Formats: sequence, C-alpha cells, structure tokens
Amino acid sequence: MLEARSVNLHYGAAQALRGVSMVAEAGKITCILGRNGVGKTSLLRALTGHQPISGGSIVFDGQEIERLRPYERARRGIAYVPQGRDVFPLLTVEENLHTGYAPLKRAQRYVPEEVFDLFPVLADMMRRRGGDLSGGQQQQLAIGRALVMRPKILLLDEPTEGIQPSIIKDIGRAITYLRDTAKMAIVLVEQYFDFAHELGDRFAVMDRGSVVFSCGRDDMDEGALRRALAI
Amino acid sequence: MTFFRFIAAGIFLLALSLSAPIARAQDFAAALADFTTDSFSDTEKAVTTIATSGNPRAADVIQALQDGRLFFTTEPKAVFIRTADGKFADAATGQAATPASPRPVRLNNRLRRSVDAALGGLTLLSPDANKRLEAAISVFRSRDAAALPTLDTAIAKETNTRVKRALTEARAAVILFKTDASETDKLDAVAVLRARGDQEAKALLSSLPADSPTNVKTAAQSAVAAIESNLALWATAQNAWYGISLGSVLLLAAIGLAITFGVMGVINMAHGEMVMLGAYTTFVVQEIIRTKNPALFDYSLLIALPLAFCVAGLVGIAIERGVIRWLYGRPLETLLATWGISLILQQAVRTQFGPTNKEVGNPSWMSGAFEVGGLTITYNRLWIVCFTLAVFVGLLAMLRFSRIGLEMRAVTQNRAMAASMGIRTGRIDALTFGLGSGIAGIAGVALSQIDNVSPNLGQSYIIDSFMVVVFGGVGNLWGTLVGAFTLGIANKFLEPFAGAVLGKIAILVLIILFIQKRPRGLFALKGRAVEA
Amino acid sequence: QETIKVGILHSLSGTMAISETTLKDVMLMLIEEQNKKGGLLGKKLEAVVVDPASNWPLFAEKARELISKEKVSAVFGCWTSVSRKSVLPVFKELNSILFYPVQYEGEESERNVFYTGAAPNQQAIPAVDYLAKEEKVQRWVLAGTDYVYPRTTNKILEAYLKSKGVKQEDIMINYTPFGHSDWQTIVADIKKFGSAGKKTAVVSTINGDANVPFYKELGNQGIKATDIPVVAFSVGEEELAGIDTKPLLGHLAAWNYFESIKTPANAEFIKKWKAFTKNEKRVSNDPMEAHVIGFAMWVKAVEKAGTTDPDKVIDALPGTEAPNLTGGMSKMLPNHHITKPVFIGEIKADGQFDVVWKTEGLVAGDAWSKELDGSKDLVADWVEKKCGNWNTKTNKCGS
Amino acid sequence: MITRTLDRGGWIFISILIAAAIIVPILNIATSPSSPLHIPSYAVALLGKYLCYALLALSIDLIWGYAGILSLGHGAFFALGGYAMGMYLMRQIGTRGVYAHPTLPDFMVFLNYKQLPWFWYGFDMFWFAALMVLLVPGLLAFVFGWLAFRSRVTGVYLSIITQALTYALMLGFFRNDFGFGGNNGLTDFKDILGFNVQAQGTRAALFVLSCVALGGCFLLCRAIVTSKLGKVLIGVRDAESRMRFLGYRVESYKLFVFVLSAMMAGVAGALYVPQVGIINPGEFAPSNSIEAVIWVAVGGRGTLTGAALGAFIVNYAKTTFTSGFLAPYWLFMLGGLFVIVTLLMPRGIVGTFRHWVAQRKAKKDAAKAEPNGAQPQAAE
Amino acid sequence: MEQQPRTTPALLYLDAITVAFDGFRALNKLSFTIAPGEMRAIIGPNGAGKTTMMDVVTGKTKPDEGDVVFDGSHDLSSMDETQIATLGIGRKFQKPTVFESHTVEDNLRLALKADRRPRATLFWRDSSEERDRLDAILTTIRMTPDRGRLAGALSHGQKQWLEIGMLLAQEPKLLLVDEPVAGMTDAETMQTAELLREINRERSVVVVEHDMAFVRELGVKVTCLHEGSVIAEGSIDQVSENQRVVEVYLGR
Ligand SMILES: Nc1ncnc2c1ncn2[C@@H]1O[C@H](COP(=O)(O)OP(=O)(O)OP(=O)(O)O)[C@@H](O)[C@H]1O
Ligand SMILES: Nc1ncnc2c1ncn2[C@@H]1O[C@H](COP(=O)(O)OP(=O)(O)OP(=O)(O)O)[C@@H](O)[C@H]1O
Ligand SMILES: [Mg+2]
Ligand SMILES: [Mg+2]
Repeated sequence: MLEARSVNLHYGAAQALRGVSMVAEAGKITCILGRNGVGKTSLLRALTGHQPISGGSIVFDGQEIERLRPYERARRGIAYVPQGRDVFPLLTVEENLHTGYAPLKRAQRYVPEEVFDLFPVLADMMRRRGGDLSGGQQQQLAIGRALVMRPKILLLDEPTEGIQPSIIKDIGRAITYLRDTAKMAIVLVEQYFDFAHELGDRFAVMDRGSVVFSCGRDDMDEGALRRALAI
Repeated sequence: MTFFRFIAAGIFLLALSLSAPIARAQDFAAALADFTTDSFSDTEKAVTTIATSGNPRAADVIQALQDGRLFFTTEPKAVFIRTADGKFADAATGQAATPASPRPVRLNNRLRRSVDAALGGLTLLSPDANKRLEAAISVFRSRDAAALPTLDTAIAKETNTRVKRALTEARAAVILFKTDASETDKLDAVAVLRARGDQEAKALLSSLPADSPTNVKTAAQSAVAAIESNLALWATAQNAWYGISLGSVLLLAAIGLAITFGVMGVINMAHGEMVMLGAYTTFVVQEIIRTKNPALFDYSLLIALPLAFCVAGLVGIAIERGVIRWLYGRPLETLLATWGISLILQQAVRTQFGPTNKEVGNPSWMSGAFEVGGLTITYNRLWIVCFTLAVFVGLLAMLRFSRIGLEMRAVTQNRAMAASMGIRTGRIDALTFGLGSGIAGIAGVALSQIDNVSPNLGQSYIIDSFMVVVFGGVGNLWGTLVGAFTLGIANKFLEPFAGAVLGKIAILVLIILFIQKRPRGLFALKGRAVEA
Repeated sequence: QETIKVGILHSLSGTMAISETTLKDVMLMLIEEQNKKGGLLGKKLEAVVVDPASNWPLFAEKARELISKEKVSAVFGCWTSVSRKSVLPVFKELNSILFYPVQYEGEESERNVFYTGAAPNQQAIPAVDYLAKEEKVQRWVLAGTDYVYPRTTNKILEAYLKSKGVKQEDIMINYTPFGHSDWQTIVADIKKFGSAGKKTAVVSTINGDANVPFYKELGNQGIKATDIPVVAFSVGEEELAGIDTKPLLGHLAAWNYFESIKTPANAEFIKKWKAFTKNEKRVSNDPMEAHVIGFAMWVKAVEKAGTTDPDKVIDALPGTEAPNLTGGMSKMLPNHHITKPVFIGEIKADGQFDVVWKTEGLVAGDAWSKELDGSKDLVADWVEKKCGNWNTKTNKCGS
Repeated sequence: MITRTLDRGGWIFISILIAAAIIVPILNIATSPSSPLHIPSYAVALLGKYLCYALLALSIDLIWGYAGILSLGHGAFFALGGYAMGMYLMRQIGTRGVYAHPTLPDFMVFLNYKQLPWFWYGFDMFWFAALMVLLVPGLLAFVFGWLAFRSRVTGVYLSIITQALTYALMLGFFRNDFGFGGNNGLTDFKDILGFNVQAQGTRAALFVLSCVALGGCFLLCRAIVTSKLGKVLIGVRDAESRMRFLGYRVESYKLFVFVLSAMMAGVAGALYVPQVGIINPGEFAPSNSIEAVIWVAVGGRGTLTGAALGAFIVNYAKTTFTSGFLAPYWLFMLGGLFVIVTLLMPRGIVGTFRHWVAQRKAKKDAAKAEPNGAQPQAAE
Repeated sequence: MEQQPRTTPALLYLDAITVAFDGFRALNKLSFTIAPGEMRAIIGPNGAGKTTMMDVVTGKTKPDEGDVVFDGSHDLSSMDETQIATLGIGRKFQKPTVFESHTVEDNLRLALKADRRPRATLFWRDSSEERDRLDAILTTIRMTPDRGRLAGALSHGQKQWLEIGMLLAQEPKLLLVDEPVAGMTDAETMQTAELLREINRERSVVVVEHDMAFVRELGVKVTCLHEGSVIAEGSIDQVSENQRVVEVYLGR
C-alpha cells in the first residue's frame, strides 16, 4: 500500500536517511524500531511530506507521491500522529477532532463512535482546550483526531510515550482493532519493545539512517531483533 | 456693541415696515436695483427693504438669494431669478426673461444671516414643516420682536409638535427680550426656556436685559442653575458617546489587524495601507458615480463596501502568496517585509492618484446630526458604530462557527499539523490574510467618511491599531473589542481635562502601566495551552 | 553646454508630500518656461530635484548636497518652519540662497533666505480685522496645531485682540497634535463656547491633514458659517480639493492669492499650469504664487547682477519688483520679505474661494511682530544695516 | 581579551573603522578640493551620520539579536541622547541668538519664558551634558525595563509598549509647553567645546569621534556576547522560562543589556546632533525606531557587524535614491529592497554570508567524514 | 495568612495543596513528604496532576491553597522560579526543553553550578575544573561526540538525554524528573535507572514515570496520584496490588 524506495533525506548538509526502503501493507502493522536519533521520525516525516526527500521515491496505492504536498497526501488517506502530539493547543478537544473533517465529504463529517469507545476521556473533555490537557490525554486526542479522517494508513510515532499502562493496553487494542476491522495499514514507530513485539506483523530496525534489519512476524528471530536493537 | 445697535436698528425698521406694508410697496422695485451694484452693504439694504415691503414676490426673491439663484445684469440694471430648470425670470415681475451674461448676487456670512432672519419672518407660515422649523430657529436666534404676531398665528395653527415647540421657544426668546412684555409672560418664557434646557437657552437666560423685573431675574437664575446641572449630566453622556464612537473607529481600524496579526501572527505593517486602499476604492466609486450617474450617490458607500473588500482582500492575498508565505514561523521578518510593502503601496497610490487628499463625500444619510436630549449624535458616527459592531459580530461568528474559521485557527496554530489533517494550508493562509485585509479595506470605506483620503491615511491608524490589539490581548477578538472601547472612552473622558495632546499621552502611559499588570493584555489567554 | 542649476527642496514622500509636491511641479514649470525664453545669462537653467522625505534632518543633508555637490545657484524649497530652521545653518555656512514660499510665524530674517510667503501681519491680522469689522465677531476661538507657527500667530492675535478691548474670557485657545483626527470633543466645545450669545468665530491655524476631519465634524455637528465662521490660514484650494465643500460654504480663508481672482496674469498662469500638469483639475494656490514671484525676482536679480554669485544676487534682490498674479507689483524689501495684497475668501461649493474683502494696496511683510515682547524692538535691514535683528533700543545688531 | 572577543568579521570591521578614522579626515582636510582623492565636507558629515545610525543599529542588535528584546522604541533613547547634547549646544549659543538673551535660548524668548526651566540647568557644562547623554536614556531604560521585565512583559507586548513609550515622548516633545522647543526642536548651533560646529576641523573631529564610539561600542558588545553572559542572553532569547528554572535571574540580565543598549543609543544620538545640526521630536517617531530595527534585519540580526552594515546600506540607499530623477520613486526601491532582502536573505546580509560559509564548510566536513560513516553532522 | 515559617525534618513537604483551573481541580488537597536523600517514584493516570505538582514545587504554578515547604523552612509558594532553583531544586520537563541555538556543550555549561549573577557571568573564565565536569557529564549521558552540535538539531530522545545532563550539571539538592525514559529503548531505560540511583546517593530525587519496568528497577517507594490526590503509597508491589491503582491506572 505504502512503499518507500531507497529514500534519502537531508537536514541541510546532514544526511538523516540513507537509502531507506520499507513497505506497509493494508491490514498489517509495520513496526520501526531503533535507538534515539537514528531517523525513525525523519522517515515518517518523509512519508507524510513534511520534509522533502533528496532521493528515492515513495509509492502509495501504486502512485508516486513524493512530490505531493502534505495535505494532498493526507487527503489520499495518510494520517499521521506525530511524536510530541502536536494537538492544536487553543482549539477545544471537540474542535481538534473536527479538524479531521477536511478531507471528508459532507455526509461523513461526524466523529466516529469508536473514537470515544477507544478513548472515553475525550468525551469528558470536549470543551477543554487541547493545550491544557495532560501529556497522555493529548496523545489520545492526537490518535483520535487521526481516526476522524478515516485514513487508509495510519502513521504513529511513539504513541505510547507518556501514556499510563492501562491506556497503552487500550491503544494496543485500538491498533489491532483498526488493523483487523478497518483493514488499515499501520506504521508504528516504537521504542517500547514489548509493545511493538506484541503487535507487529513486520519489523524494521534502523540505525544511522538506514534499515539494518527487517523481518516478518512469521520468520521472526526475536534474538536477532533484540541484538539489532542493542547495537 | 455696534452689532447690537445694528440689530436693534434692523428690528426697528422691520417693526415699522410690517405695520405699514402697503406704504412701502413701491420700494420693492427700487430696492431690487440695489442688488445690481455688487456691494455687500447695498445688498443688505435691499434685503431689509424687500423683506419689509410686503410684496408677494419678496419671499421668492430672498429665497432665490439664499439659494444663490439670484442674478443681475448692470446693462440694463435688472435682477433675475433662475428657476430650477435653469431658465431665468425677471425678479420684479416673475415673467420669463433671457438676460445677457447675468452675474450672481454675492453673499457673505453677515448677509446670509440677514437673509435667514428675513426669511424666518417670511416663512413662519410656510406650508413646508421643515421650512417652518428653520424659520422658528432663526427667529429664536434673531429674537426679532416684529415676528411676534406672525409667531402667534403660526403657533395657533401649528399641528406638528416639533415645530410647535420650536415656535413656542422662539416666542419665549422674543418675549424675554421685549421690554414691554408683561412679567407673567416673561416668567412663562423663562419656564419654556428652562424646559428647553440647552446651551442656547442658558445663554439667553443669563444674558437677560438689565431692566428685567427682579422676579424674572431670579427665575432665570434658578433656571440657569437647573440647566447647568442638566447640561453637566448630558456632557457626561456626550463624552461617553464620543468615547464609543472613537472606540468604534479604533475597533474598525484594528479588527483586520486582529486577524492578520492576532490570529496569524504576522506583524503586518502594511495593514494601514489596506485601510487606505479601501478608502481609495470609495473615492474611485464616487468619482465614477459622479460622472456617470449622480443619482446613485447615496448608494455609493454600499457599492464601495464589497468592492473595497475585494480590492484590499485581493491585494492581501497577493501579498500573502508572494511574500508572507515564505516567512511563516519567522514573525519578525514579516515586520521587515510588510514594512517594505507598505512603502511600496503608499508610493504606488501616490503615483497613481497624486499626493493630495481626495474628496470623498458623505451621502445624505451619513450627513448631519440629530439630538437626543442634550446629546448631539452625528449620523456618520452613528452609522460607523453600527457598522463596526456588525462587522465584529459577523467576523466572530465566522471564526467561531464556520468550517473555514476552524481551519483558519488550526492552520495558524500549527501549520504542519494542519496540513497532515488534510487542510489546504496554502489556501487557508491566503484566505485568512485576504479576510483580514478585506476587513481593513471596508474599514477604509467607513474611515473615508471622517478622515482624509490620502496616501498617508494608513500610517495614522497603524500604531493605534497595534495598541488596541495588544492592549486587548493578542488572539482574542473580544479583547480587541473591549480594548478599543476602553481606550476610546478613556481618551474622551481625559480629553476635556487634559487636552487632546496630554490626554493621548496619558492614555499611552496608562497602556504601558496596564501591561505591567497584565503582561498579555486585557483578555489574556491563560493556561498551559498558551505556553505550549 | 554649461547650465545654471536651481535646487528644488520639497518633500515628495512622507506626510508633507501632500503640500509640497505641487511646489516642485510649479518650479519645474517655471524653469521650463524660462528656458523657452532663452534661459538666463545666455545659459539654460537646470532643475535639480531632491526628496527630503518630510524628514527634517534630511532637509539639511539634502540642502548640503544641493549646494556643495550639485553647486546650485539658488534653492527653492521647504514648507514647514522646522525644515527651514533645519537648513538655515547650511545656507549660512555654504553661503547660498533659499526662497521660502510659505506663510510662517515671522520673527526671523536671515541674509541667505528670502521669504516670499506671508508674515503674520500679511495674513492673520487682516483676517481678524475683517471678522471684527464685517462679521461683528466678539468672541474668538484660536484653534491650532501644537507647533510654532500656530503658537506664535495665536500669541500675536491674542495680544492684538486684547489691545482691541477683547476680554480674556472671550478668547479660547486650543491646541491639538499633528494629524489629529477625532474632533468631536473640540467641535462640541467650540459650539458651546459659541452659544453664549455673542457672535463667535474660529481662527484656525490647524495644519495639514487635521483640517479635513475638522471640517467634516463641523459640518456634521451642524455648525454653519453663518453661526460660527472659521477663518483658516492653512486651508487653500489644494486642501479643499480633498474635502466635500458643501457643508463648508461661507467659511473663510485669508491668503495673498486665490485661484478665483480674475486677472489676466492669473488666467494665463492657470492655463499654463493646467497644460503643464496635463490635468484640468489641478488647482493653484498661494505658496505656488509665492514661488512664481520669488523665481521672477531671482531671475531679475541675477540679470541685474550679471552673475549667479550668491553675494551679488543677495545684494541685488532687495528692491527687485515682480508682478504678482493678482494684478499688483510685489517688491522685495530690505528685510527679505515682500509686499503682498491680503484677501479674505469665502469657500464656495466648487472648492474655490469667493473674495469678499481685500486690503487697499499691498502690505509690507514684517520680519518681527510688534505684538511680541521679544520682537518689538527688532527690525531687519540687510541693505543699510546688514543685520537681520537690529535692536532699535540699543541701536546695535543682535543685542 | 580582544583576540578572544573578535572573530574574523570583527577584525575586518574594526580595521575598516580605524582606516576610515584616519583616511577620511586626511583626504578631507589635507587634499585640495580639485584633487580626485578629495572627500568633500558634506560627504564627511554624511558618513558621520551613517556612523551614528550604525551605532544605533548596533545597540538594537545587542538586545534584539542576543536577548530577544525587540524594542520598537529605541529611537527614543537616541533622541534623548540627542536632546541632551542639543541642550548643551543651545546653551553654548549664548548671546549670539537672534534675541541675544544671555541665558534663554531663542525659542524661550519667543515663547515668553521669563527664566530657564530647572531641567535646563547644568547643560552649559559639557561634562554635565555628556553625563546626561548616558544618564537620561539609561535611567529611562532602567525604569521602563525594571517595570516591564519584572512583570514579564515579553514579545510583541514589550515591542508595542516600547512603541507607546516613544510615541508618548514624541507627543510630549512636540508640545511647546514642554520646554524643548516644540516641533522645531533645537537647532542653529554655534560651538561645541569652543570649536565652531560648522568648521571643517570640527566636523572631521566629530567624524573620528563617531568612528571611535562605534568601534568602542562594537568591542564592548562583542565582549559581552562572547562571554558567558552572552550565552545566557541567547538562552533567555530562546527559552526564557527554562533559564529561570536553571536559577538565572532573567530580569537582571535583560535590564543590564537594555540599559546598556539605551546608553549606546544615547551616545549615538549625542554624536548625531552636532553633525546634522538639528534635533527635533520627529526623531521620536515610531517609524524611525521601526526603521532602525529594519537596518538590523537587513544586515543580519545577531551578528553585530551586520547591524552596522545594514544601517550603512539602507541609509546609503536612501541618500542615493532620494536625489535626481529617482526621487519620486525612491520608496519603491527602498520597499523593494526590504522585501527582497527578507525573501532572499532571511538571515540578513551578514547572516546569509556566514550561513553560506558555514554550510560549505559542513559540506566539506561531511564529505570527508562520509567514508568513516560518522554521525551526520548538522549545519552551523 | 498567619503562616509561620514552619520547620519540618522533611526535605520537601507538601500539605493540602489545591490547584484549580477554571474550577477544575488539577490538585486536590495533595499532601506528601520527601525525606532528605530519598528517591520517590510517582505514578498515576494521565491527567492525575503529576506535572502540575512539579509546577507547584518549582514555582511555575502558584497553589490556591496549601503549603509547600522545602529543606525545613523555605516556603516555596511565596518564591519565584529563580529563587526556587537557587535553593537547589532542579527539574526536567516532560517535553524536553533545551536551548536550541546553543551547542550541547553550551547547554550544559549554562546549567553548571556557578554564580548566576550577571557580573559573574560577564567576567566568567573557562576553568579546567569546569571542563572536567563537562566531560564527565557528557560521558555520562553518552553525548561526547555530539558536544559541538546545536541542540535544536537533536532528535527527541537525544534532547531527553541532554536535559538529564543539564540537571546533573546543576547539582541540585532535589531533582524533579518528569518522564525521563519516555522515548528511550529498553536498554537505555535501564541505564537511566542506574544513573538515577547513582545520583540518589547524594541527592533526593522525585521521578514521575509510566514505565512500570523502570519504576520496578528503581526499587523505591512509590506514590500513586489520582485526580489530584494520593490514592496509594508504598513499595511497588504493594501499590500494584492496590485495587484502585489497578482500576484507574494499570488496567487489567
Ligand atoms: N530539524 C533538524 N535539523 C537537523 N538535524 C535534524 C533535525 N531533525 C532531526 N535531525 C537529526 O537527524 C537524525 C535523525 O533524527 P530523528 O528525529 O529522525 O530520530 P528518531 O529516530 O526519531 O529519534 P528519537 O527516537 O529520539 O525520536 C538525528 O541525528 C537528529 O539529530
Ligand atoms: N492550565 C490548565 N488549564 C486547564 N486545565 C489544566 C491546566 N493545566 C493542567 N490542566 C489539567 O489538569 C490535569 C492534570 O494535569 P497534569 O499535566 O498535571 O497531569 P499529569 O499527571 O502530568 O498527566 P500525564 O501523565 O498525562 O503527563 C489534567 O486533566 C489537565 O487537563
Ligand atoms: Mg523520533
Ligand atoms: Mg505530565
């Protein structure tokens, strides 16, 4: 569904991605693992179009999209939950959710019930401003907001960061639910190994801007994976 | 001194002549000849004589003189009235005539007053209520005793309450200064004036002739005291109104900035120029109307409003697409670039329209004033207040309740994230900036009604606008509203004590001190959300 | 071919561009015309235009540039007093000639400056006389912008009025900042002051842009010229072109020139001006006439001196006569001011003035006002005494 | 000390100043006017004026570029310094005024002052005036800054109230009752320290003095920004509250540079006045202050040399554009310049240059480091 | 009010703190104490008020009610951030905040314990002691190769590390650490726990964290907050047995 083909990415003179290739398939969870600063976020930024890539190509639903602007990619169904959440601080929770309406047809402009099923706290805080929420609440809002867009693919950047254990479990359930019921493709960037391990269908480990190890759930060698991570 | 003597002489003459109109009838023709010498004093003589001649054509002639429709030729000495259709009629006979190169009979202010006074006497019984009202007012001013009999007739006949009151007041004024009026009449007159209760009544009552009866004098004194306290009350109301109207001007000028600066965070130094563009649009619209279809003049502002919105809005969009969009996230650079743009726009307008002020007229519904008790409310200010509030409410509703409003706020808070939500950030940015600019443009339409239309117009509002937005609290439309009205009203209450300059300085110092108390303005956004 | 350079020092941008740009155009026209007549001393004239941008220190810098770099023979320029004050030291230091075309507060006479606009006695005093005599005014509002010209003029007028027996309580003085635009309170105050039963008039030294909102407010609050006439010293045809004049009918202005004055010279000038600017709507005004007179005088003086050497021209100028556009002959006086007629005009609906009064003959400009304590003993005479502030008490120059 | 303080740009800057201070007066005084090398007096005055503007820009860069305090009212301090100097120069006129009053300046005689207002006392002495040049702007900055920084007024709020400050001062100084000559300001100066202000020698001396002042202040600013205090300031600029949590008293730091910068602006004003020959309330106009900020932005914020360079370039452009056939269109050029600089050189002229150099170096390093597979190096 | 400067043996003493935002009580009569030399882990659901509690201690938020006393006698609620920091309370924020246009090294240098007055910083000199401290800290946070990079160009996790480094440099008596291991790999998490334990030898530490493995690793007393109040306190095992805690926080 979404495929990166030997993507390069530069910040000024510094290269953050070196020929990264990866595939995300519908109904599958692709986990990207790696230490701090290896380029996981950069990869997602390349996929969503926030950072122009300097080489390679990105293919979505059979079309090359690396030249499209971020909003055009969003309209095609790529939703993004960034690291650090980036909720709209001065909009209320409700308004934050409504920003997800932009790519939708008029008839679809409502917040799907499952958002509140997954994150009941959002329903309680509809009138509070996004920026006033606690860190974990903001994370939930960010995921909920992405779901409002009814995306085909969901890119999650460390969604468990700063979340209480019970909700991590909820998020895990939510992700599985989205994969299984909505047949969404999900790309999950994670540091929390157990969480990724539990959910992932495919794994890619990055180091210094390149993918150094990858495997699927079936042919997984947990030891090798852990070793790749520990470098 | 001489002035009074002159008036007295006039009154005497008038009195004399009214009592014996027929005797003076033959003077009419002779008096007309005085118009042909092109001398103010001769004209004055003619007016007095004609007014008292009792000739049925007198009112016509004097009316024509007042309207500037009275013409004369020296060879032969003759006077003509120009009728509405541009034809001439002999003043003496009323018959059509075709004079060779007639010249208008000229007036100066003194003459105009004589003409008003003369007409007052002549038109007290006019069928037109407005004319009667004007006549009553001019009799009130001239306190012309000769008009008394006519006044009495007029009062008896009058059905229009407003005119009737004016007539009664005029009568009171006359009686108060009439030496031979009875004491009870005078006391009644004092009561009438006391009820009128304005500055002019007070002036009349306090300048009572020295030989008035003591009773009348004491009644007048207490009336003056009552009027004074009444006036003081009205003065406060008046100041409040002035404050509101100044506040609405400030709000109008600032409201566009509340969007481009308050919502988008662009330090938009070219905001004033958007206002200026709106004002020039009004000018152009009026200019076209004047040449093409003068009948539409009263609608000129209504036509100009959408046009000004479009012109300024489009220029705003062009600026946003061409310059500002490269500068998001670097608000201080926008200061530099928009300053440059404002210089360019100013000079462009100067090159196109010339450096001088342009005439923008007030449509009739924006001219003049009406009185509510002791309050004078000018129509243009009233309309501006209403208009400003309407714009404010409209804008507020739009930002709060419409999709585009939501998207605007989302984009300005986090552009990258908004794009990830599928919002067309570029378009929203352009629209938002265009909206702010367009609103500045319609502010220009309104401001053209009270201020200069010149290339410098914008400059004079930019500082005040920033002050209002910041004082109210950036990013909060309500803050802008309250800020503008607070500053306007404070200014107008300070001005009578401190004078215009010190008043303004005081306001600035107050703003500086106030910000210390509330470092983020009056309606500061609070909480984590802001710091995030 | 060698040319004689003439400097034009008028703001083309900034707040003063409104007034000064026209003067630049007039100068260009006059120079072009003179060149058509064959130039001066057999050479062509060349205009050097600079833009001091309504910025006073920039005036000094540009004056310096004109004189030392461009080597102009004379400069025509400045509008505000402060701009003149700013360039004065430069003209003195580099010894050049400035023609200053605008009415001003007086109390100055410099060797290098020729004042072709009105001194206070050529504008303010006759206007007040007219109001007192013709309109029987007894109560006076002196309203002005807060700077030196209105302050001085009002001081002179206050002294003058008091000498005519007007009481203090019948004089109201009010100052507003530059560009003041909210006149509601002040107009209401004037209205109140004027409703005390005595005939009241406003003498306005309100400057520039502030006039438009002032008159608009007057009109809207229903103050007509027949109630409280306003006589202005800074409102001319150019300013009226920007105002809807209907509500202003009958308000007055005092000037030494009006476009509506019918003389052959004026008709000719207006025709040329409209042709030069290719604009039928361009109006003419008093400072323009001042430049016309000043330029003619300069040309005559240069011809008389046979050179453009500043010292010689400065000496040749006093006594030079040039026709003004209203039919008289203005003369440069030894105090470097000129003789001018004074007119009072009433505003007409078409934005022009109707002259309702004029002085008998021409009035000589006084550099120093008799009404002011500091000035009353001073006279200026650059011919006999070679001094701009000769003290008649001590009979010394300067002290 | 100096070696630590100055980078290469700084050395170039100081060398140019020293060279100018020596060469310009020589070429002005010692060459004949016909010589091609001659620098005419008006050019000296002009350059002197630019130097004063450069100093003003420098003072703004210190607070804006390093401490993040955007003052849109710095012209006020410049003008106050100018007025202090102007008052001294007025008092030096003595009986040479038109009214020949021994103590009162002309405008006071003119406005019927009977005696000198108290705040004019002492200005007949140069040392007093010189002290006031520093003290008056410094004190105002202190009071204003103390109030504002203590209550944590930041960002645009601070900018706008600085603007209110200068605007209020402008209105005040415009008033004739204020005792500073109203709209006309102070002008027609004669002597400074006994020398004729118009004389060629005096002008040259003032020019040299301006060079010295600019150079001195530049060194001072460099010393500050390269010290740890400079790093604190940058910290304050980027994350003020974080600085507080580290235990720094942010308001003291801000106050320190703000007052210092105001004093520098005051010195600039004081040098400016005798060279242009007039000081009037127009200098307080908010637009002047904004323009000064723009010089800094054009040259490059946070570079010091850039601020001075920006002041030079913009004012030189202004001087050239306002003469001759360009005069009616010069606003187009100036406005265009601002727009183009922001779009094409977002870091200002010097900033862009530095960035470019740094980027080239980084590219070279990256190319070198590549084979070793080192961590990607960021720019700058 | 009639508060006397009270003295307590505790290093940090919170008594009945209430903080409300527009009527919503983020902290509700919160009380607990930290003994000198103690390390305390604080857990609790999202929005329980943990960060707000730190805001109160560091002076960012003023409590509506209640006392905060530090080191026996200092009433923190009447002090501003700078004073509190000078007393010796250091803080790491939940969202890493570093000085983006300074290098990693300068970030640490600014944090190094030293005289913080303007004069001292103006005439400050690099000393070898200071350099050694810096090197040591850089090694500890494993950022020696990055010392010359601008902090703004660091990745999220690197900023976390840098901020911990700054906290070390400050040498405070009490460290408040808000979610230090968010975004770290498991190995790094363990390292951080190790680091904190080391720090705790000399200083008191309050850690807020959701990572139960990490908390367990720390092996210290745990306080669980919920809706602005303490609902459980004790060893990690005790707390994780607590029904309420399981219900609102750990989940089943
Ligand atoms: N805006 C930027 N400018 C320059 N360099 C950057 C920028 N953002 C990231 N980098 C660098 O690029 C590299 C990859 O960063 P990235 O944010 O993708 O890492 P990450 O894998 O997401 O790390 P973490 O787990 O800490 O979030 C890092 O070395 C980082 O320092
Ligand atoms: N300024 C504010 N205005 C309104 N509500 C606020 C404000 N600050 C915090 N809150 C609310 O107070 C509650 C406590 O927030 P706090 O950040 O302290 O939680 P936390 O325990 O740190 O949560 P997390 O683990 O998610 O970081 C939250 O519900 C939050 O929405
Ligand atoms: Mg990351
Ligand atoms: Mg938290």
